[in-house]
Amino acid sequence: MQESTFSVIPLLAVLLPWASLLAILAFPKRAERLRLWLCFLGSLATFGVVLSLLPGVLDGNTYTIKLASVVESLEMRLTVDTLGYYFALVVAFLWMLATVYSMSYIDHKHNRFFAFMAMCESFMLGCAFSANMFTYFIFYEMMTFGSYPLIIHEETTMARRAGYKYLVYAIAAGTVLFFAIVAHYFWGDGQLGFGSYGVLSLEFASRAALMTVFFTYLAGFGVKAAIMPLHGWVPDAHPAAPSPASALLSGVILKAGAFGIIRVCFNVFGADLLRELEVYVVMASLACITIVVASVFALTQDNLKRRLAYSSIGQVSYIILGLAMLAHDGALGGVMHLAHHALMKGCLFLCAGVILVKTGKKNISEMAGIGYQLPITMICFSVAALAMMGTPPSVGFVTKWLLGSGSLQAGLPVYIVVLLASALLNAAYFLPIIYIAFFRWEGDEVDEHGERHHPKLVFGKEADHKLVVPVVVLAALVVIVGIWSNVPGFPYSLVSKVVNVIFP
Amino acid sequence: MKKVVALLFIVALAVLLLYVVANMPPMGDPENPTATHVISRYLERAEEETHTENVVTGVILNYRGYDTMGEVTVIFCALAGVLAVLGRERRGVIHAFVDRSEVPSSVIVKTMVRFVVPFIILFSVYTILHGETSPGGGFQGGAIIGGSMIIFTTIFGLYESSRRIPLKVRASLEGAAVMGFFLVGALGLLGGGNFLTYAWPRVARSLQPSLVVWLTVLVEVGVGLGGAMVLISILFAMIREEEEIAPAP
Amino acid sequence: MRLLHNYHYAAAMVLFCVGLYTVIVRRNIIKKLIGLNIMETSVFFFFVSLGYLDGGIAPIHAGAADPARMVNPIPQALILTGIVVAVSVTALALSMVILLYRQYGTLDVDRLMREEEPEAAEGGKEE
Amino acid sequence: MGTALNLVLILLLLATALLAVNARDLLAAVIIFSVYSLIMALMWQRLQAPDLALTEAAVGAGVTTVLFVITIFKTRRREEE
Amino acid sequence: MGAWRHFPIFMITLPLLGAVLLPFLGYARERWVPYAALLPLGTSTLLGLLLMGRIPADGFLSYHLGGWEPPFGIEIRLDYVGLFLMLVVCGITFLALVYSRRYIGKEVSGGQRTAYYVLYLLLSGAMLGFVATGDIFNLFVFMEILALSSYALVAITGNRNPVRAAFKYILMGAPSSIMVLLAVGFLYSATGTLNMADLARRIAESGYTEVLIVSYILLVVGFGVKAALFPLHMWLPDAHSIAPSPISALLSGLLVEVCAFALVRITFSVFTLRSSDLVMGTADAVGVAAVAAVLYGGIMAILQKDLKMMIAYSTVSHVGYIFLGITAFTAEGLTGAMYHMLDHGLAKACLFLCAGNFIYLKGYRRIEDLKGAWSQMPWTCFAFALASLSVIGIPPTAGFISKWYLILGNVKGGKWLYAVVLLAGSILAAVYCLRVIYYMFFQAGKEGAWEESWRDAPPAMLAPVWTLSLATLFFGIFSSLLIPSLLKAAAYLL
Repeated sequence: MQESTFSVIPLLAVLLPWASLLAILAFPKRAERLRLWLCFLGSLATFGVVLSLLPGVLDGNTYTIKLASVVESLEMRLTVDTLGYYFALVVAFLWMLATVYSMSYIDHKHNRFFAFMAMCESFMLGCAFSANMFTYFIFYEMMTFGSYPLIIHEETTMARRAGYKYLVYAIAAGTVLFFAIVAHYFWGDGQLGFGSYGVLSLEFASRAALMTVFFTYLAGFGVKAAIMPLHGWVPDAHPAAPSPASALLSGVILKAGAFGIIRVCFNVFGADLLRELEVYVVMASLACITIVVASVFALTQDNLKRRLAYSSIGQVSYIILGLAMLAHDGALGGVMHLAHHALMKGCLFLCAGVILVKTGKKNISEMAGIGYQLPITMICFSVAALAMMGTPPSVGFVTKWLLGSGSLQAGLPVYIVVLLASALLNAAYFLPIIYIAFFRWEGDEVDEHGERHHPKLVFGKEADHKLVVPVVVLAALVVIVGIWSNVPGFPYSLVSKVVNVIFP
Repeated sequence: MKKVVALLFIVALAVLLLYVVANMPPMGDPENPTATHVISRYLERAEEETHTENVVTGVILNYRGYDTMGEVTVIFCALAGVLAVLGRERRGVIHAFVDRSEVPSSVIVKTMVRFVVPFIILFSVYTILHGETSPGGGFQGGAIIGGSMIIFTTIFGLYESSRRIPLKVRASLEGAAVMGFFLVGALGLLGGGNFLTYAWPRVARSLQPSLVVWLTVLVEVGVGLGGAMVLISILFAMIREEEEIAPAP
Repeated sequence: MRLLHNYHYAAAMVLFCVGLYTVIVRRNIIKKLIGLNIMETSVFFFFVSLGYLDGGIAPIHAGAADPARMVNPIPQALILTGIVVAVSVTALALSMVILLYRQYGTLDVDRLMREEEPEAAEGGKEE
Repeated sequence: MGTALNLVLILLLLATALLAVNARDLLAAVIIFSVYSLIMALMWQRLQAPDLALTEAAVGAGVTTVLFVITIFKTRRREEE
Repeated sequence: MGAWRHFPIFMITLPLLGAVLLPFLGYARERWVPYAALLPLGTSTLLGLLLMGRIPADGFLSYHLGGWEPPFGIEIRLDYVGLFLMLVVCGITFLALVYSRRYIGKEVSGGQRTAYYVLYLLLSGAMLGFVATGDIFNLFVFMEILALSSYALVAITGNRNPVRAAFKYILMGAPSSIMVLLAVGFLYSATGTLNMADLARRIAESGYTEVLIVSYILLVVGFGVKAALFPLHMWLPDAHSIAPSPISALLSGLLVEVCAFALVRITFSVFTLRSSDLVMGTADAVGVAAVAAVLYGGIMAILQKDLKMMIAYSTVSHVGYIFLGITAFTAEGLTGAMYHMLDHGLAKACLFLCAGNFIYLKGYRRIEDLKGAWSQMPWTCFAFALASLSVIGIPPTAGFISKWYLILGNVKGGKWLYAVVLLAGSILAAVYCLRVIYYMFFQAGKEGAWEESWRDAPPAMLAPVWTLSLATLFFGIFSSLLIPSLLKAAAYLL
């Protein structure tokens, strides 16, 4: 990579969330509201700090700071490059919204939830800014364990079981990943850093060795990224966790796995080496299977959050599929989908949270007529759901378009079939929700003449603003980003820089 | 079953060890590694370097004095362990804990023991002090003192013998062996040498021989007294009976 | 035949094995300790034989003793330490035996290890 | 002559060791063990190690035996079935 | 040629001297004994720290006791690795001693308390001497002090189970000591010397191959028992779980490692790699045993119901880690083993002391009893969690760093299978540690198990626990303080 300037800002961004942790510890229990606002300020400040790097990153600068070194080639280092910055921006933004949302949503054990929220944000930013696989792994593992308390926050039996499952998957994955890193270190000539065109090559190691490294990485990150045989924890964890946590799980934490795979593909192996090793075939087939099968599973779910979780499994595989195309547009679409999906799925989960808070309903079949009770929420939900299907003008459409174009570039139109199938299935499981919410209502409203009426459309009495505002912001962004994707700071402006380098 | 396995294992071990023995240097051969490598220095120069005619004593106290320091620490440790496990009579309440019954034995035996024990002790003092020139030394002398106290205790009982060597004396002398080594070691440091240096570099050469002799005697006496007291204390601790938890055989 | 020449060593090894066998197989803990002592003395015996020199004399400079004929003093010095260590271990082990017998009323190692909970009756068990 | 005596002593050592290990009476076993120690002391004297012979006689045959005897008096004399 | 040359001998003798003097204080002022016992250990720690910069990573300090040059006299031969371990020993013994005052005050009856501190100091001093010595017979002598004091300390309460466990320990420990002595005899017969450096030279020239091989095997078995290497570990779970908690911490966190270190010295400094074909076969066997230890210890730990028993079995597993690092025969592997000695010492000591806190306050030993412990004893529980993370090997704790090097070392040595076993071991560790953490933090306690008042252990017990657990974190984050030198020292040893 090009020479980078020393800067404390990455470290500052990673450390700022801890400030809200300190605030929680420092202020007495009585100042509950003050503490919550301080937490929000903390995440806002973090977002601000991340944002402050934007002009520099757009100019192509990278910033770096060394934390500690184990031995010369093995060090903890934070570096802001374009790709990492892109991920960090998504993280910080979504986290800020989730924090606002949680201030109203979380009703017990605030301290624990917010403390671990802040910790996880810090670790996620650490992941985004990691300069090498070693640092990435360390932050990744800490994030894994830090997110456990978020999942089991409700402490119901279901939550505990989900948490247990999560831990089992995460620990096994961590171990595999650890092995991958050791193998990488060993065969990569002691280099764990990220290079613009990859660092491994067949000069140092045999084909089989590199394949081993790649597949252990894929298996290790694949658990978080919920590639199909490894997805088991996802559908349990999402419904069990509180909604802001589910939004983060789906929007960001799953992406940490996907981001790891992106790093592995772009910066460790490099496109040429992947093409040479022919591993992309496996990646693509796994991704296709996941996309289709997960959508089918989603159809069968009645629990809203569970359906959304299965949808997430499928959607994250879009990223993998995009990478596996090894073509400019495919990669562009895949990586951009990381942010797109975060916006859409974040919005959907937060909507599910609002529904849960206001009506206590979890299952789709109970939601008849809910669109009249919660119009704003459900409109936002519909916007995001339509985007998921790929309706223009929305981010979902951008992704699908780019992926389709990528598959043509790669010369494999079969992917288009998969994409279309997925879009249809998405429609099949999202449209019924919208339909039920707006066009079916239960017989409660039967008047004295025996006629059924619409429930009244009630605006302005929805829910706490802290719940509604993030939902609306996300829904708006789903459209805005879809239309003006090239605004500085929006995905296209950042991702295209990276992809243009790799696929000129 | 377990026995058979153990037996097989032991037989295998024995065969292995005997095989090794068959491949060892022949015993008593002056060409052995043991007889050729380091040893001549000890045999030829021990007398002038350590001022002990008995080379073994020279090796124990001087060349390998650090080992012997470890050795006396081991036995001190054993005493601490025995006392930790079995407990010890406490100061002031000694009589309550000690079995006062006299062992019935004839006057002849008693008189004999009364008569013999001082001589045994005298012999042990000789053994201690002449460790440099003849077989024996601190620990052997200490063990002999211990043995004499055993005889005394078997005849006169614990009460009598613990009156002869009261707790106060034992307690203050038990560490004597280790302390002797530490004292000599520290003095060696003060004298400008390393730990446990007997011939202090800071002292005139002409004085060194007598210095070494005196220090050796100091250590010998320490080891003798300390060893004796430790053995006696262990003995007393094991004999001591606490009636309320006596076994029901 | 080296083995026959080294019969001291061989005897020490046999004694070592006898001791080890006793420690492993005998169930009585005092027997085990006797076995332990046999093991120890056998190793001491081995050491002393190592230092022996054909036609040697004790390493004491008495009169006009010839240093070249003296046996090796090092093993002797080591073994002196060894003996003290052995008696220390024995003393500590025996004191524990006394305590164990007070508490479990048995010297049989199998019964000792079989007894389960500390809440079980204090004092002796019927044999 | 010397070898013969050594051999006899070694045979005695082995015999006493086996006897000590196999005696049903623990007290007898301990006494036989003390005999074993004494023979060992003799052996060492013959191997020109007088210091050790003295020590073994005093410690091995003396102190150790006494410790064993005390223990046996405090516990039981016969092996259990 | 400054005064610092004498520091090692002071580090060793001060605790021993303290042990001898302590009974006098015990008769005069028993209350002061716990404080006085801190003095020699604190001084030793200080001296060790002062010495740290003086010994280069690829050199050693040779100290001739009594002024006799090495093959004739006894030598203290302290290299970087040895000093590192001595400091670990000093630090952990000091902290566990701080912890002891309250704990022992409750568990051990009055008359035995002084004896406890005497034995404790003897154990600490012996470990220090054991690590530092450069003479193989001296190694045996210090091992005996070590062994005797640990036997007695296990039995110190004089209750039924502790004495039985201690006796079991003796029955395995004493024959193993004799085996070591026999091995020393064989080595001496083949080389005519006892000094380790001299032995290395003479072994390389010696023609008595069979004698050398058997003596190596005997040494491995002898130290293997003390280090509780897999088939020889039977004494460990009982002794470590039943001993008073600070002693468990010492035995599990240090004693086992110190004995493993003796094997490191013997393998690399005595039977140097020049004669490696002698030892390779045995080393392979040790590797297999270590694999078995990792898996067996981990599985047994999962099956335990008693908290301390679980931690003890975890030690069996982690001894396997250390030995896998040693048998990798690479600098990275050895570095991993040494660093694992540090982090395992810290983490295990911390876990045992935490378990001690539960026993001290509530008498709870079973894992099930710890349900909901978090609500009443948060400090203890958090320290426990942190140390567990290090046991599992999760970044950024020290456990991660050591595991990294252990695996890397095995990979570099071409032993992929062992690397996989190490990973499997950490999965097992995750299972048994997280179970306890789960009970502590996320399960409701039984009715009446935890009284309403918020009462954690007293500060004098929490301070050592927290120091230890934070140290695992510290050495995980700032591993660069030690790792480069350790790598260099390991390369030098090889």
